Amino acid sequence: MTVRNMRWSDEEFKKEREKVLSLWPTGKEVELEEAIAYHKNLPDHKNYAKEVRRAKAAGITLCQPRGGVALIDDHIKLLKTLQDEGGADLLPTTTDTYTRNTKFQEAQRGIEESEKAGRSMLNGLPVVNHGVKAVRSVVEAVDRPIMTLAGTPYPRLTSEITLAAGFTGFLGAGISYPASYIKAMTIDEGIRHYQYLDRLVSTYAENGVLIHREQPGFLTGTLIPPGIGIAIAVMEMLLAAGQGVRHYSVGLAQNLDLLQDVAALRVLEEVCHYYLRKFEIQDMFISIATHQWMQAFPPDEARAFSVIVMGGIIAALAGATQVITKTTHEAIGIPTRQANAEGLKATRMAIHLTRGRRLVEDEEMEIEMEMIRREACQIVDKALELGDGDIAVGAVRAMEAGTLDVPWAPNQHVKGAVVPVRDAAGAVRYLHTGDLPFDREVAQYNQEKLKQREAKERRVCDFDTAMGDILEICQVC
Amino acid sequence: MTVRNMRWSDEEFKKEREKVLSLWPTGKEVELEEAIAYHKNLPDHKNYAKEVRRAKAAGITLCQPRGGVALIDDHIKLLKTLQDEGGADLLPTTTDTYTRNTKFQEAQRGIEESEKAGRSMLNGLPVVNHGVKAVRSVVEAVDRPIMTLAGTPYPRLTSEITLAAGFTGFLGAGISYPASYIKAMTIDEGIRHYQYLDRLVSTYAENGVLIHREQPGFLTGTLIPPGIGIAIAVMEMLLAAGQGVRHYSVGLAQNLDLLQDVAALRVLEEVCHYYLRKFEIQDMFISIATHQWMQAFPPDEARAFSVIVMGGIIAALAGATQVITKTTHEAIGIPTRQANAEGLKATRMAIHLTRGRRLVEDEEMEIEMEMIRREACQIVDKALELGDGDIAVGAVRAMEAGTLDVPWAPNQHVKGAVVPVRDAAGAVRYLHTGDLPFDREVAQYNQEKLKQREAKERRVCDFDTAMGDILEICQVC
Amino acid sequence: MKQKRVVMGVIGVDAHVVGNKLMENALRQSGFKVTNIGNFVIQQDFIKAAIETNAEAILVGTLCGHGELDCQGFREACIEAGRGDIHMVVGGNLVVGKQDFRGVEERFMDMGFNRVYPPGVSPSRVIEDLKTDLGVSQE
Amino acid sequence: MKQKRVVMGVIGVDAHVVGNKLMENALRQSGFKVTNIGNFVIQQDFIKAAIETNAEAILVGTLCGHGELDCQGFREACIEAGRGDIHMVVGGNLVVGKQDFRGVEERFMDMGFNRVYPPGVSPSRVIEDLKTDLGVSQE
Ligand code: B12
Ligand code: B12
Repeated sequence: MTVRNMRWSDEEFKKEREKVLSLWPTGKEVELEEAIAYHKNLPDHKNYAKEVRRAKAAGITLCQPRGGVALIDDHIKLLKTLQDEGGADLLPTTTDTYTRNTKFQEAQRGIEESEKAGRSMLNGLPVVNHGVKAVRSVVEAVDRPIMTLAGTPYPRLTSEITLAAGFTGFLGAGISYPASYIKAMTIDEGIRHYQYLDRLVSTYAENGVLIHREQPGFLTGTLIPPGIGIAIAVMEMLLAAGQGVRHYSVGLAQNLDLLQDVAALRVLEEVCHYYLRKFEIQDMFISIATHQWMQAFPPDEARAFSVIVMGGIIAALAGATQVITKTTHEAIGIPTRQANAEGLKATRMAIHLTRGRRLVEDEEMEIEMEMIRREACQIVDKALELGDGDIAVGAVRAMEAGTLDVPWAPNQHVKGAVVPVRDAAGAVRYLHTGDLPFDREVAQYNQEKLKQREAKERRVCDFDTAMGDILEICQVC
Repeated sequence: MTVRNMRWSDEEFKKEREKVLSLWPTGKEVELEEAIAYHKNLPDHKNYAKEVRRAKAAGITLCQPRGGVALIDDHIKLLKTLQDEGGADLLPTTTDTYTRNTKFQEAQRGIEESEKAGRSMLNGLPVVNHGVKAVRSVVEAVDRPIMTLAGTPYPRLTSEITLAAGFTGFLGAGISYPASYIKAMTIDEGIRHYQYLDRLVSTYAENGVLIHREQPGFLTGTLIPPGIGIAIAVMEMLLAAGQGVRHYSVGLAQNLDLLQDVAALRVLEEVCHYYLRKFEIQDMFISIATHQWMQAFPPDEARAFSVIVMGGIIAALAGATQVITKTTHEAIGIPTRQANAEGLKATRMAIHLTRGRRLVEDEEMEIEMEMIRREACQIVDKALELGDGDIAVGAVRAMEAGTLDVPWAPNQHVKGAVVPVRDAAGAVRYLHTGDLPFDREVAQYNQEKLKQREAKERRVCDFDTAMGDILEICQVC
Repeated sequence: MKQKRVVMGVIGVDAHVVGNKLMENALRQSGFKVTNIGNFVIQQDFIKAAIETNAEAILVGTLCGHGELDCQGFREACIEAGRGDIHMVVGGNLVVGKQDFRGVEERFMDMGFNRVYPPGVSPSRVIEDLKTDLGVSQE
Repeated sequence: MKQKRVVMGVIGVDAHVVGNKLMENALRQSGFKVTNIGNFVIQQDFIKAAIETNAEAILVGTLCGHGELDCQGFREACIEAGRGDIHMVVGGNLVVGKQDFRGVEERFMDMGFNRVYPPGVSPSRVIEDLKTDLGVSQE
């Protein structure tokens, strides 16, 4: 294991960059200086970081859809619809899964087949294959900042291309994505790949260009207990900070329990600042993002709207700065641009309807917050201990040891001993805590909560219960 | 003025009944004894009162759509869709506006034109024209209790027909409906018409048949301040009790401010019980109904879904026993049965997603509740004073004096001096309190709230502001 | 401009007053002389008011869905009353249910209306058209 | 019943594991002998596993939308490997976007699949069909 939470030297970075830019011919299009100049000419309202910072100061919740299709022209149409009809505050560019796995040959075939079929055969925009110039035409065509949603453990060339093109945000991080999006990559390697990206973003910053980095706290999206989500967010924030990143958002997927979701988002912010203080990182901007339900959606569109609207309400009641929206097509497939815009409209309306009100912190929420805080800190502290104070080392060792774990992950380096299940009130708890380093109080609280459910339902909570909980929302009513 | 809050004698009632049943030929079909026998054979799950009582005991929120079309067969199809696809807990039968205004000739023409056109030309089911037997075929065709939604100051023949047919619920009351649904009827007459209906329900009860009565607290549906809504609910409850009714729900329309809406529903229940105690009425069952947004809807369906889902969430967070649902077609016209079912599905899902959680009563809500309580009690007490302790007399005199008032009412006997407007947080306040009998504390609180909005928006709140607030939700985003 | 006189109201047994008040307000502010006969009025009330005030247009609101029934024969009644020439406008939620508006418009045009508006039309659009139709010069 | 052997997995660079685990669970409980080769597998992995375990069916999961590309030539590859007869089933979110399922089914049938399922199909339906198709007597 070689990874350390230390800023890469210029030399090291330069050497790596050469390799990265030669992974596919379009890498040659990347010219850092030209890109920096281009960014400097972009108006403020096309800069992700500035828009997020403004919203956070104003206490506003911004709506941020997902979306990407195979061909540039269609992708522009999509983003314009999201902007003009949906009222998106921020725009996405989701890449396809071939690109995410550096299968650029297949992506090329996807482009060709899409042209032939007259419809997108790819689940995102293959930005690398299209290259800097083509991607920049997307930036030119719209009037909002754009973020790359690359859901990949291989972000390097993708980030080079999209940042050079004028995108000003990049979603992803070195623990979450290797854990949730691939089978065989080590966490070590994943962290290194994201160190590269963060180092690149920091290089832009050194040159006066602010790029927003976003952490994808949803992981596998499948009943992630907030303690785990927050712990990973903190680690990834520290890793980004380690490369010099200073504009960051951390996120969590909603579990659709009003109280726990709001509690978790509040603790998320708090705990991030706690560790920033601890590591004496002073100039880091942090904002909070909440992802609408990331798990199996109801196929019925009316019910799906409920899930989406509830997601907007949770975001607003928590005071989150960003909400990432879903659509009523979620259960079936990549949404049409109209469906995507509808998800946005419903969410924006929901935020309007909450009228700036926040959920009150009563005793129940305080207890919940305290328990989430403990869980998160215990996981992070254990990782720091295992890494002798280095969070990069610590994250890798913690994952090996299972003191850090991600439920339902495809990655074979993730232990997967943790099994989440809901309690009687709907909050996400642990059927099995695996090797998570929880103290007695946390463990007891969890046990109590499970017992309450068992008492209420008059049956034991077992693996079938956990499976059932995964299907709850898509099968309800 | 002749009306008094006293139970009609058998004789008086009988005399009136004869007149009522001869208003239209189908009146002859009504046979009380046969009807009572029929009701006694209905299973419990087809009795509105029993279903509501069960839900209230279990802390469940029932979904209750609206709906009615011109022809019996189509109406049955509608109700089956609401039941089977929408999952309605309770079923509606909305009558058309000709029936509501005793224009049975026109209703007949509506039936004929609907048959000719192959689509409903009426905005509801003309139950009187169809008669007892035809309406009973609706009861037979479905598996849920049915309520008449007659939105009328003339409920008498409609109630005779629908109750004889086997409906087990009736929405409407003697102050709300004359105030909001007609231009020229006196409140006096309106109360008398509903005394008739309540007396009829009480007659069924004496014969062992429980009919659920529901009060339509939404009034004109247009930014009704909760104090006014609750005051009228209390008065109408006392009027119903006066005729012997003992199974009642009271309702309010949502104003789409989470805090005030929940506060209002809680105060509604409280204040009802306060006056029941005051008048020593001991055996009255009261449940709380909340009506999803009754005002101008967004024409955009995604936004309309937001309004609907928020409505379900408010209902659940308040712990209401019934929520009356809307549809995404609201802004345009009577919904198709599919759209109607979708409104139900979205609402049910929303209730599921709130998972039984209730909104916390913090200090802000306590203050809000206290102010609503005062407003409502001051209006009711003034009416009692004006009526020398008789709420029927008092209601009429209060409406004349303007100490009871309904904003945006078509009725010329309603003063209409009250103008509602929102405050900075979104709660409904008074631009003008007209002649409402509020004490200094209430008036000052209101003034303060308006000043906060003026300060926030840096402009005075005037009539244009009030008009703008009416259009807020339909024009948002 | 010379003030144009119009009569407006909501036809039939239709209790919706808000749009009517809004529209009246807007018309007055745009310089029209408005006779608003309010809700619960029948064709004859409109025609009587139009004759009495010598109005150039009748603006019929209909929200509850019965417009298609309530407006039948309206133009013929105007003709009979000697005001067959009067400009007739209808707006609101004209028919029962969500229907293709072009079909709705056609049906009301066939009944003799000169302008037919879909649900939620903005007062300013109605007023602009009215000015054009009545020959009010727009400065 | 004599246990039938099947091979299952998620084709392509597709990270969705939940449906795969659920389906595996259900198949085992219904008495199948399952070789689950998991995620991130290519056609050759399926075929190799089928030959090694002498399986009677290959169950291909594909969720991320690239099924249409990833499954091209699958039947031909089976034929080449000498297992052209094998029963082939595919399920998941087969294509990109919400499409009319009949068209999707046809395209996958044309590729040589024997059963094609729409998104969110219940394991029990898949299992029943599988029993019929493999000739498992249902008691
Ligand atoms: C959770 C989730 C994720 C998680 C996955 C976590 C994990 N480790 O599994 C994360 C967040 C990582 C993720 C990532 C992505 N996802 Co995803 N994801 C989902 C989601 C919300 C739920 C999937 C799920 O777990 N369902 C629960 C299980 C039990 O159901 P199931 O998988 O559908 O399986 C059932 C049936 O389909 C069937 N079945 C499954 N396999 C098989 C096999 C056979 C042989 C048979 C017969 C039946 C069968 O049986 C199961 C039981 O009913 C779905 C949408 C949805 N369903 O709501 C999108 C969805 C599958 N994802 C999608 C996409 C595109 C992606 C991404 C590419 C990102 C993007 N562009 O948006 C990445 C892909 C990364 C990669 N390399 O694959 C799309 C696919 C689009 C399409 N086909 O048009 C979907 C449909 C969302 C959407 N509408 O856009 N995703
Ligand atoms: C509030 C309301 C009520 C209140 C009315 C209170 C009051 N005193 O005004 C109450 C609760 C009493 C009520 C009752 C009923 N209502 Co109502 N109501 C509404 C609602 C929600 C809002 C209306 C409103 O105030 N809008 C705000 C104003 C500013 O807009 P507007 O009225 O649309 O007017 C605008 C334009 O249409 C136009 N316009 C209006 N008049 C005119 C006239 C002319 C000449 C022109 C050119 C333009 C024009 O200008 C205005 C500004 O944009 C609408 C649905 C909606 N829009 O969301 C239903 C709606 C109008 N109601 C409807 C119905 C059917 C009823 C009932 C029959 C009950 C039922 N069956 O459901 C009863 C009718 C009772 C009766 N006798 O009429 C239906 C009509 C259905 C249809 N046409 O297919 C609607 C559309 C709801 C629905 N989708 O079912 N209702």
